Amino acid sequence: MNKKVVVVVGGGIAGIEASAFLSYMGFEVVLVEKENTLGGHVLNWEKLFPTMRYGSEVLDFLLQGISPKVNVYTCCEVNSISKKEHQFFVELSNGENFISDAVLVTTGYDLFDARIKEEYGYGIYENVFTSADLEMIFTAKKTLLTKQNKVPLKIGFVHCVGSRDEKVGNVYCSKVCCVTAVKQSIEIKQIYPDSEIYCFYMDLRMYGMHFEHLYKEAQEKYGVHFIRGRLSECFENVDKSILVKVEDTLTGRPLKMNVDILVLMVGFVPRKSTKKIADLIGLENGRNGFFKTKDQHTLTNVSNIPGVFFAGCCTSPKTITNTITDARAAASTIASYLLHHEIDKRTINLAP
Amino acid sequence: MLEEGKKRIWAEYQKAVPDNNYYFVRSCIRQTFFPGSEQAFIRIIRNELGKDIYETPYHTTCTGIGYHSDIIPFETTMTVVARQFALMTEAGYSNYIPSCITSFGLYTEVLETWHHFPEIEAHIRENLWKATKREFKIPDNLSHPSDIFYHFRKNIAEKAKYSLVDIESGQPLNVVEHIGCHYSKMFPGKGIGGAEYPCVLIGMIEAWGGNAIDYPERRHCCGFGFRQYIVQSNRGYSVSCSRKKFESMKPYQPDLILTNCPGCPMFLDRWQYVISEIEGKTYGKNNQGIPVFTYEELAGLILGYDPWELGLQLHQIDCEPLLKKMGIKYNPSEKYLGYNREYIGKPEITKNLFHCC
Amino acid sequence: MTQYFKTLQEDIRFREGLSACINCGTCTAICAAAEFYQYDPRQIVDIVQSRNELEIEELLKSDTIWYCGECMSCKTRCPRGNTPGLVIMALRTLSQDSGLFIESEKGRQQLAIKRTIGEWILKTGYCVSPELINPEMHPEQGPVWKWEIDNIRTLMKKMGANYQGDGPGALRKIPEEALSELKSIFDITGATQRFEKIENDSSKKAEEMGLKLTDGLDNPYMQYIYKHNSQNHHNNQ
Amino acid sequence: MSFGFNILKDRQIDFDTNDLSLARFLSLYEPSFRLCISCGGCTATCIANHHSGLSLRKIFILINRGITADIKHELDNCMLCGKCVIACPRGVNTRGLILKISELTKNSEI
Repeated sequence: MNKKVVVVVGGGIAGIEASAFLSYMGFEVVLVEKENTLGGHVLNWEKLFPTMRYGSEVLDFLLQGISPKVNVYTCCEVNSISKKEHQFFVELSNGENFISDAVLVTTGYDLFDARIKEEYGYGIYENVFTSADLEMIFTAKKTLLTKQNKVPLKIGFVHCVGSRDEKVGNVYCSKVCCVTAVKQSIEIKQIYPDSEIYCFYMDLRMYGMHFEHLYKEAQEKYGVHFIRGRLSECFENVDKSILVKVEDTLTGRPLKMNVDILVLMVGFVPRKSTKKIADLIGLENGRNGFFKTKDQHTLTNVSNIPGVFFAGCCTSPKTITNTITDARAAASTIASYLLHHEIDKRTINLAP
Repeated sequence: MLEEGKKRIWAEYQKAVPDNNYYFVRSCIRQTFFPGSEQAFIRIIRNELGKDIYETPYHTTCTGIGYHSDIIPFETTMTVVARQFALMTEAGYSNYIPSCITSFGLYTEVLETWHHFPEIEAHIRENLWKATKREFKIPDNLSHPSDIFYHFRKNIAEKAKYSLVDIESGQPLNVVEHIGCHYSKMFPGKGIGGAEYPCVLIGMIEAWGGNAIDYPERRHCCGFGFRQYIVQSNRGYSVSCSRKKFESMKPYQPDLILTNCPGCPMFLDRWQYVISEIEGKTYGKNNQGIPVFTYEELAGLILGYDPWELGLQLHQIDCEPLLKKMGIKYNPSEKYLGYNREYIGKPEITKNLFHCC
Repeated sequence: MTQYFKTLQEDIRFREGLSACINCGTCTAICAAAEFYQYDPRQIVDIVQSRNELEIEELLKSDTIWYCGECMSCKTRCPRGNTPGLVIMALRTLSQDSGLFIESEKGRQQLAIKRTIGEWILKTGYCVSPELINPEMHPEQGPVWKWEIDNIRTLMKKMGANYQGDGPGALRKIPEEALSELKSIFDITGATQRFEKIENDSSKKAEEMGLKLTDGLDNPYMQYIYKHNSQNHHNNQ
Repeated sequence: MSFGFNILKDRQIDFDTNDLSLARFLSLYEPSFRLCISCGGCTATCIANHHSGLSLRKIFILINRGITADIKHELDNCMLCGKCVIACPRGVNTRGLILKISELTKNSEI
């Protein structure tokens, strides 16, 4: 009997980890990544919450699972997929064709384009940064300075940029931004102990293990300030500092403040190519534009098309920890599907 | 500030502005305080741009000020708006051009309401029929006169005799713009440039040679606030809002404030006087104050119209220092002459503001 | 049992202005009224969405709902697509319809607005016109305005206006037919009724306060509501 | 001349000019002061709150915003029973802070 083949679309951490497990389970794996290197967004994150471990360490660990048994195609995209009976005919942009028995979609997410929140002036006011910009500065081992090369003494963090916001069409929570703001605040305090940092938030969602601990440390050890109010608008002053306007909802009064740097905590949005891939094979998108899983509680790696599976952030925003777990779950779900395990036949009344 | 970022947004918010055949509707506040501006608008549209513009004596207020000071029910306002549309329909026009920003915002609100709730439109049609036996068509286009000047800003520039430049230094003038709140804050897609970075006035400033400057309280309301100005004891709110704007624009040393709202130019002008009386504080160089113009006054000036026919003598802040800076030729002695060139006396001199003559 | 919330929900502006508020304060942060008055649109919306009839009644009787300037800056920003300004407009309508507006200093001012703007609309066809902006009631208009009013005819002619004339143009006399159409619209759409309600409730209040209220603007009650400021509105703490 | 109205003072909390000295002092003197998350547990349990409206949550916030004029007057209502210490989920030494704030406001008439 021929070895069963799985095509994995997307070489971020979900694609890497799922490919690794699937290959060690004995399947032939084709991993397709459109960039020239595997790793996805994690390549751009220097230190990770809540441990402050380097992102590269996690990636190194995951890549140890990619043995020669995984056929990796970088700089490559899926041109077409068609299904005949139980098999998928997959054509890649490099001209190669595969017949696969299952497809795993791990296309991940895009960061929210902060320019859409016009009133925050990203791309207009020079000292408005995004959380991703900050991370790039850290990863490149550059010094964080204002665009006028001044040491920033007052820094503001704006939570929920592109998340929980009907104005931009994203009503969901991106999950990782709250704790990322806390992490980045601490990192700045470590570089500039005399700086003052203010986080503007609606709710602080410290749901993960140790997140609350990190939050408490930011307050107690580093003196980071938290102001409950969503940023309404900001503006560039004549000296290029940024004037922010927010309601301090706990005193019930409007509040203004000039900061040297304003950091926008950008959320997750469905990757641009999500729609394209959905159209290729007829996958369903959910209300928020991420791929729709068959069931919200149980069939979280299963799509509306038998043989097509999901892992990672292509179905919803997730932390790195959750993404890795999800990838492993997808691998075992695919294995039971391909090997016709009894467990694959379980049913549930699908949630509306 | 990174201009490319703004240009990207401007490109996103460009609305359709008709090229001709305008049905013009007066503004309560503008015709009272700036009759020369409405006159200049019609003159420029007809004589400089050669377009057709029509107005009927039968139109009235849209009731906007009454509606926004809460004495007029929404249903009444919608029916009055329907009557205005009926007059347009009867005149055979479909491009509705309300001179007032409060009206522009209100018409937009009413049209949006009808669009989303057709049963309300049907009810208002019944009301109108009952009250006036009139019927109406929804306008094909609703544009504000400032949209039209933005649309033709380059044509106006081609005919201009002056530009927004300091003739001594050759440097462009620093112009601050103030957009009426109801222009695009309620419906960002209805205003040129959107709600956060409207470019309807910036486009004119730049096309006419000036340097548009952006300052932190640009988006702040002038403080009209309807009932907050209408009732005397509330006017502290109104003056304080304007004051906030003046303080914020001060570091940029503006030569001029350009507005597209009916009330704003009057308030930004008068509150400078009030602040100078109450606090002894003045803005602009040498206690001159910062002149506040409507876009028609500015267009008229660069086209070489007589400043006293435009009505610049009706401003509390003297315009002469700016006219001199721009090298505009004018006759100072005609400022205080009436229609038949009779001398009509001068306004009383104020305590702290500079007066030119 | 009062039915304030239910009545508010009948107002299209209320339904459009409020789905569920998350109390983020985006509105208050840029609210001009919140900068100068003891006023927080977020809290008002929160009270209203609590559906607490007693608290809503307190609002309807309070100065609070009259602080908003209806600039609508709040509409641009709300992450839930709400418009606190529209909620305020619905509350003000209800405060007048229920007669509770006379219970507050700022609410009582509605009579002053009705007797100026409201009556001017029916008399002239416009909300304002020069002869109605009396320099004595409007000292802030400055000496230039007094000069303009003193020379109104010749100045208006110079500006190209058709002051009180027939035919089109700025400040023209609006034809009687147009004014009578306006009046019949007011009669059938509720404006006349609201005007009467404001007048009647104000008369009662004037009597209760021992201030004489007669026609026009020059009477003690009118002058009081137009000029009186208890200075209790701006507490900075 | 009188216009019948006044220019109003801005109610905005201005973080560029407000006096944060008390907040800074307390953060050093009693670092648990920084840990308050404004949950209101203290206020909900406070006996004095029932008769005087005293709100420790609000007082802490006001100190952090540099608005300290009325604090002494409000804290006079506290009976130092210490229930708030037990209620606090973040381990803030509320009673100790009240004593210190009272002492400081008494001495310097903040």
